[in-house]
Amino acid sequence: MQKEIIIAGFGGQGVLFGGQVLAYAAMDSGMEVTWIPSYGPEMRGGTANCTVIIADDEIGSPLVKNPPLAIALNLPSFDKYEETLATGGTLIVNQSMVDRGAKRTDIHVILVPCNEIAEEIGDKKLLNMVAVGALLTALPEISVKDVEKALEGHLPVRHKHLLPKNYEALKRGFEAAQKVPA
Amino acid sequence: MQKEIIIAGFGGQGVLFGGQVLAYAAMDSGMEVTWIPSYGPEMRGGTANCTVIIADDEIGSPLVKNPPLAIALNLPSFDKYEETLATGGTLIVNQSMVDRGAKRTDIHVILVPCNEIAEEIGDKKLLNMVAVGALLTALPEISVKDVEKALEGHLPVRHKHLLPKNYEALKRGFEAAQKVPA
Amino acid sequence: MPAKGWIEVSDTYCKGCELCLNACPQEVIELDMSRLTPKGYHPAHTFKDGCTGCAICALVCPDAAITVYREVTKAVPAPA
Amino acid sequence: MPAKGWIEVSDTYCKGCELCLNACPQEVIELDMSRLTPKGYHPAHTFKDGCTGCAICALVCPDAAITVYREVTKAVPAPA
Amino acid sequence: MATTVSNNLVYERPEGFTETPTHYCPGCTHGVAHRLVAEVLEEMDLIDRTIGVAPVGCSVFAYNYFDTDFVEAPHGRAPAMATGIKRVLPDRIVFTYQGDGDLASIGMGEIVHAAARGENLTVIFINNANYGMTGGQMAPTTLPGMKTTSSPNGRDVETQGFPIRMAEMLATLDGAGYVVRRSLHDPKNIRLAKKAIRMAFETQARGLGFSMVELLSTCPTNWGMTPVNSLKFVEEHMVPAYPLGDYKVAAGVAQVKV
Amino acid sequence: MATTVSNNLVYERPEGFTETPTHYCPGCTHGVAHRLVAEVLEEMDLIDRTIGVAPVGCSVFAYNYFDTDFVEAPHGRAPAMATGIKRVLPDRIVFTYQGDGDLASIGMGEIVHAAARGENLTVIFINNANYGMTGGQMAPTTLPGMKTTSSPNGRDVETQGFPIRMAEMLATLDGAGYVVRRSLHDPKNIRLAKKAIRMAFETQARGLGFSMVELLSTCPTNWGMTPVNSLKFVEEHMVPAYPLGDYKVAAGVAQVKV
Amino acid sequence: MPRELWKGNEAIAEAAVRAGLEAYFGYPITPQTEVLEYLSRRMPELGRAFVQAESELGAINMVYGAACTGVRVMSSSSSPGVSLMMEGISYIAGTEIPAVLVNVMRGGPGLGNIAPSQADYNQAVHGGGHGDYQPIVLAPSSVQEAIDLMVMSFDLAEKYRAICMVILDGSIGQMMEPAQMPEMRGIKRANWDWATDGKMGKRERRVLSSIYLDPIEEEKLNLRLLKRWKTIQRDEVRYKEYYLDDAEFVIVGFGTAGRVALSAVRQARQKGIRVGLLRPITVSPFPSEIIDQLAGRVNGFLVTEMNSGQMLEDVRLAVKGRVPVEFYGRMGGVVPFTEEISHEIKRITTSKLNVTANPREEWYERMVGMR
Amino acid sequence: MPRELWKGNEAIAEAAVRAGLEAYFGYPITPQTEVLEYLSRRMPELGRAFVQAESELGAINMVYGAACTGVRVMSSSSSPGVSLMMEGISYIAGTEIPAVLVNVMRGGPGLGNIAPSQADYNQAVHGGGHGDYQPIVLAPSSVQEAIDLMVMSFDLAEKYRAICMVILDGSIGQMMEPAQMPEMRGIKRANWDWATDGKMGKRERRVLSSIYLDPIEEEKLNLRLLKRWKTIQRDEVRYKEYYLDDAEFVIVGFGTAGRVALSAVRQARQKGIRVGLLRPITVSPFPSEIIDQLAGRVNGFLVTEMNSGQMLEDVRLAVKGRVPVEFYGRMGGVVPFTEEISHEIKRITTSKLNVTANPREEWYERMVGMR
Ligand SMILES: Cc1ncc(C[n+]2csc(CCOP(=O)(O)OP(=O)(O)O)c2C)c(N)n1
Ligand SMILES: Cc1ncc(C[n+]2csc(CCOP(=O)(O)OP(=O)(O)O)c2C)c(N)n1
Ligand code: SF4
Ligand code: SF4
Ligand code: SF4
Ligand code: SF4
Repeated sequence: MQKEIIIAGFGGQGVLFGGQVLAYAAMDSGMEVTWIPSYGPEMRGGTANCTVIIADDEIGSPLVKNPPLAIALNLPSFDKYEETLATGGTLIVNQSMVDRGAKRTDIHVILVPCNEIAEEIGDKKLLNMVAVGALLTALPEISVKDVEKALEGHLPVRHKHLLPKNYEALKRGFEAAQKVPA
Repeated sequence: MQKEIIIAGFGGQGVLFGGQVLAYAAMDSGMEVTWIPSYGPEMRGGTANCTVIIADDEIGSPLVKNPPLAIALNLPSFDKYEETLATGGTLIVNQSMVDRGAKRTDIHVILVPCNEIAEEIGDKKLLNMVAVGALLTALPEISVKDVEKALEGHLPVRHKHLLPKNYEALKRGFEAAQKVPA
Repeated sequence: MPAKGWIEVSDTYCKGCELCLNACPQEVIELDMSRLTPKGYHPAHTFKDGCTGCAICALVCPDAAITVYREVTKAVPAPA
Repeated sequence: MPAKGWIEVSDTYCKGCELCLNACPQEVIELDMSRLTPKGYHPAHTFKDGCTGCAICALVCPDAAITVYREVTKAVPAPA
Repeated sequence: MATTVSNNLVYERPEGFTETPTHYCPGCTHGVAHRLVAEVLEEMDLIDRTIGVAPVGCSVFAYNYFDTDFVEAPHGRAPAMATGIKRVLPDRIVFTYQGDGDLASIGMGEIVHAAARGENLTVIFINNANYGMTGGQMAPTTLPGMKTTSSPNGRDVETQGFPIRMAEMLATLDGAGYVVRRSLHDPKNIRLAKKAIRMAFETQARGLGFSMVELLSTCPTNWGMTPVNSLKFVEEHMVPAYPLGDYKVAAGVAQVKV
Repeated sequence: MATTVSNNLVYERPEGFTETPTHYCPGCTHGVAHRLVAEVLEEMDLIDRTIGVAPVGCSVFAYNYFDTDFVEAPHGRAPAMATGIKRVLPDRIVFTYQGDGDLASIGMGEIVHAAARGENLTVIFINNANYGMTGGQMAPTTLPGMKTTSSPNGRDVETQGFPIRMAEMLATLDGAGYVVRRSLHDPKNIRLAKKAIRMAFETQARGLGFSMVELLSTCPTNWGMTPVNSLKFVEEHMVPAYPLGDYKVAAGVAQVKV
Repeated sequence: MPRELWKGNEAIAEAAVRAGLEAYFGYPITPQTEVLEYLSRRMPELGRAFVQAESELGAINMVYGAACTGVRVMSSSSSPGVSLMMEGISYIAGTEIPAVLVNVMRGGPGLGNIAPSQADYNQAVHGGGHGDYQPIVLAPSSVQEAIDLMVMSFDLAEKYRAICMVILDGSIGQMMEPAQMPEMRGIKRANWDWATDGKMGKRERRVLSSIYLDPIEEEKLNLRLLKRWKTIQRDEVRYKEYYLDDAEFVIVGFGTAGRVALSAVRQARQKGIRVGLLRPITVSPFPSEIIDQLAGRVNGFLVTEMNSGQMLEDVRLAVKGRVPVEFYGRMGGVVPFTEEISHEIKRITTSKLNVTANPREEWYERMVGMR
Repeated sequence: MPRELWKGNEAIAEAAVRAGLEAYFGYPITPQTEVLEYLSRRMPELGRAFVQAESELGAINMVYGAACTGVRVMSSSSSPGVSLMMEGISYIAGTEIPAVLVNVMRGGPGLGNIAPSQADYNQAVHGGGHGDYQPIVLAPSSVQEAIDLMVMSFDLAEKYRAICMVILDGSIGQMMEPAQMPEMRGIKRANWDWATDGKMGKRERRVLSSIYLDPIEEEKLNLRLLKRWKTIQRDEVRYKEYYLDDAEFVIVGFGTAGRVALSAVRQARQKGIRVGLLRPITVSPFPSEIIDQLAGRVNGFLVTEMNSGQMLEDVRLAVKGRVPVEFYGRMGGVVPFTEEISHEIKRITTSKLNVTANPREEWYERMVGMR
């Protein structure tokens, strides 16, 4: 088994941490995993993205051209990854930041209003966790529980008090994604 | 034709210039020539030497292991080059600075009291020219005249007034060498 | 009566750093929270009268985003 | 009566630079033109009496070639 | 008695600039320094014969913003490159624009010797007490106790050394014609900074030797402060550690009136 | 009344030295500087825990003459090498011995930063106004108008720059504990030089930071003078250009009595 | 030790600490800076030496000095910074002392960019400094391997009194992977018979230098270095083989290029194409012997690098024209995608290859053709 | 022009002046110092720029700056000093501007000594700086050739907007030979369309830099450099042949090693041994093609260098294992005598050679055997 995931958005939307949480969850459940950020030019301001690969065997290329799974937290990322996503793949899109629906029909585009949900929960910052939760509907190898454990294990102590809200964000994202007719 | 000459002695005995004069003479008479000094470690204080090669064709190695011709202006150089001189070669030795005669019998060792002769002429510094003059007896390719012309042509202007004495030094050296039974 | 002036803030250059509002002696500049520049910043603008065209905002602006004008009033004799 | 002293100049180290003779207040040092050191220098030596053992030569010697001694005279009571 | 009303342009973007918006973080006073240089070049009508030398640092892209020829130097070597240019084109105006890591750390040898040789160059030296471009590491100019990504517990002078005051140090060199320190933290000081930059270019234009203007500047991003608070930090902490003033004004330069 | 006569040894070659005769030209005061360092190390009983750092220059073979551990640095980098040694062996005594090409030209960055960091090192800096080892080229310290093999018409300050006064320059740095200039041209000054070298090592032994003694020295060979005339040249031309004195004596150091 | 998620740069920093690193001297440069930043916190908290040097030139000479005392010391940088270390590296080699260096390579030449690259291979392997010397060069392709090689680098450097350089392309420095740290080794100072750490009343004085004024003496040093190198070539060559047993074609790639190649090889295997991968772990000493053997039995090689074909020449030297050696490289910070290598595998396994052609020039033509 | 007796170092200095050198930046170092000393007098007397830089690092960046204005500029140094130029060299290559450099090589590694050496071949030819770039490298073997190549170096550098480095072993810098100087070319400033010499009201602004933040753009630069390199390889290879027509064995050597080989070849010819000499004049681009051809018809090669076998690998790459390639080198500043090469010629022409053996290792064994 090997699955590639790209998470993309503006800097500040928690793109990199979102990916790390998945990486931790995969590692804790004994899988191989790689996490690699886009660094350099794009770093300051602009968009950020990271690629997470999970597998049960030694991982080769840490980058992927046509990922089967992706999260687009803003419009530029939606445009970019709707194009490159592998046929049959699933793209989680942050509905709150895009003003259009899917163009391609050979992939599953799941629109989730991450900002709104996060604000309902009471912490704008958690939009990345909402998206991750949504992604899990297309990633059976990792359960919501796994991610919760990962958060518990790896969230910096000073943020531990935020755990419950993180759990809720995951749950709400997962549910929202399920509701969407595939 | 190719002939290799090594001139050796203490720094200050005019070793390098002695070699250059031969090089100029060879060049002016249309031959190929190389002049290469020992540089570096030996430079400060200690002994100096240079290798002059004259030939009528492109010259290969600028250095030589067993020269057919050499001038030794002091004892260490006498010791060194009596050993390495090629069989049948000629070694001009500055008698004024050595306290022994030749050991090898398969080479011509010509002892010339260069210091004394130079002092007789009235310029200690000219001992190198005396030795060069002596060497010419074994170097038919270059005549005393050639060397005189070379001196005339290449001696720095401020030293031009020394030309006559230089000529004399050459002559006296040449004669002294001829007197020595070969 | 104080000189009257006004400023134009370029959307291309303004990064909403707030240095101009901090420097403006008349305190007539604020960020326009209702708009985003193409680069995604809330640009500065004058939100009330009182700009004297002193150009201090332009002096402190790191992005040379501000153009400053001043109205000049000249007396002319009334026609006979 | 001035202190009496003398120096030893090492042939291994002396380079005949003349700094000691230049510095010697008693002017009792010169180069020994009759001798050459193994390195071919004329070494310094005292050529007349008068060395007080002030060690100024040693102080200026770049090659630490000079050892300086001074004679110390003590009065002792004559035997009864 | 009637009045007519006409409009005067009081200030607009200097011609010394290209159209390109800078890549600097919002509120970074690198931008102010750029603007002042552009204004001075315009006022002295030097744009056409100026060649700039960009450093490696946040101002690595300075060449995109000034409407003059530009070259981009290896980290710290701008004064050497500028020397090469000026020696073959003595009638051109050559300036370097360098950060404190570039000039005071890796480039120490080049700046000191350019000054000692009295190279007829102008140096704009941005002292923001840290390495901005690489993410806020300690610079030779970082204040004692100041936290940076390479002095996580605050700069410990015992093990990490003391701040270097470049203007004071270069002022000891006979080749230096005009060496001063100014700050960019408020309108008054910005005006003084511009005057100094003008003087520096006048020094070069008149062939009076090496000129450098050290400018106390902000790095809101790596200081982790708002641009406005960064200005306060400069005023309250940097100015006391780096006193503003003229450290070397050679006789010839003193006579220049601007 | 009778007298007994006994002999006292007044002076002998210091134990800090090995047996090896130096390779320096006759009368070169590099030798005096060496001797003073050796005497001080002996008097302070430091020979056993001292590690010296030789430069590239005529003193490249310094490691042959001192009876201590020694390393040989790339040209100009001795202060960096010394920093590396001292940081891992803080209880050792580490000193560099550098010429003016080594320290003031190619090694400018390293010496300034070692001083700025307040590295607990001692630097013996030989200022002989030229590059001795390579045959007498111009150094940053060459006097204006002085002829060298790379300033054949005499150093032209307009194109070849002005002399750098290292002691004055390094004294501007807070990390510097003891920075002075002395001369080796006569007995009195040699005594003062030794005192200063003693103070420099005391500074290090007490952990009071960076110490440097700049010594005006001769180069008879490349100056083309006799050793004696070279001393006169130092007195008449170098001392005026490089005033002797204490340029930085940190509070802690001032209290040290030797 | 449990598996933790480590970022490459921080992993090698911690690995060095656990291997007994006593002093770090460095200067910030992307994409290596995290090594310096990590150690700026970690070293002082262990009471070990950390100095942010004034420059890479300062850093390498601080390393040189500290290394002379016999302790474990390192510096790290990225391409332009490493170029500034060339004089110092040559001195360290000529002084025969151990030192560990890390180069997290970025796009070049010049200032270039900060994207991942392998274009400093020649500089590292074939001697960017002056004179005859050869450093040991290790090229990890994962965070775990970077940790293991980092630890090994200190042992190798000490064993051979040589420079050991670990070269990572930027992506390995920036990526996170699960990895296990070794136990903390702690400081144990071997007392070397060469270290200049002060006589301390225990021994004769020692001198460390790279001067041999007499050419004959210098030549003896050169021969000494060559002697060590022969042992290193015999004992220290490391590489990893993938699917080589029945391979008809062999891909050779190190670091990230090797990883990407692995993905392509797997895909090819699924299609039944008999291709294997040889991933050099030590690029110096270079695994010439195994390549020599393979050349005897396979139909061809494909060298893939993130440069214009530097290791390629070492492969060709080993193959000696017996079978075709093809090349595929991306430059300037571009990381190839698996698809690109797969495409190359298809090409070499289906088209008729020319043994005599120059692989670099053929590749160049394809590259410009692409555009 | 009459033949004059010129010392190598002064000859290249004067040759550069006659080729229109407008600015020299350098730092003293033996055995190159005479170049700097000569120009410190000559350049000012012609009203041209001479600066004794604070260091080689300063010098190379002054060259970089002056080169950006499009004038003819150079620096010269020797091994350790050249190592300090590696960052600058990489920047200049990445900026695509012409610059001329001279390396009068000495014994290394490290401080080593000042005797003649060829041990910086790899550094010069295979890129001592970071990133992918290739300088043109010329290796004269006589004073006259040094003069001619010095003049040519400026033309080549400008023609290809590349670095042209002239490498001399110390003996060529120190020796005197009769030679002819070219006519004085005088200064004529080509107005290049890339030079940053100030707009002066005549044109749009220009920028020169080596940054390409976007890897794809950097890769385009790399391809541009490769394109030029292909032309250079096609048009600029230079070498000299001696007695090759009927040769059964070919000696390959450059610079002084090549001269010494010539003497040995002559001696061998007198004995009727059919051996010839190929003396590369451009070591980069390397004369691989002629070697490739020769490999098709001769019985073997002997590479001789004043290093541990650096050019050797380039010869082996061209020979591709078809015939034996043997090696003889002296290191650390030792210049081989004719007798040594003659002895090697005897060995290779009389003993059975092994195609598969590694010439460097065989040579090493013979060297240590000798002692
Ligand atoms: C030789 C070399 N070393 C290190 C770097 C990495 N680097 C780029 S910018 C920089 C420091 C910039 O700081 P500063 O000069 O203070 O300018 P700022 O970014 O603060 O304006 C460093 C270390 C480099 N590019 N080259
Ligand atoms: C990198 C490098 N550049 C240049 C040299 C050549 N070099 C050796 S010593 C020296 C200068 C020595 O002068 P100084 O430091 O004043 O010491 P002195 O010989 O006068 O005592 C130079 C330039 C070198 N060895 N290494
Ligand atoms: S100072 Fe300039 S950039 Fe900042 S908010 Fe005002 S106008 Fe915008
Ligand atoms: S000072 Fe020393 S070296 Fe010089 S002459 Fe006197 S004893 Fe000899
Ligand atoms: S990082 Fe700092 S110095 Fe750089 S642009 Fe941003 S604020 Fe300015
Ligand atoms: S060259 Fe000068 S400095 Fe060097 S040893 Fe001789 S006199 Fe002393």
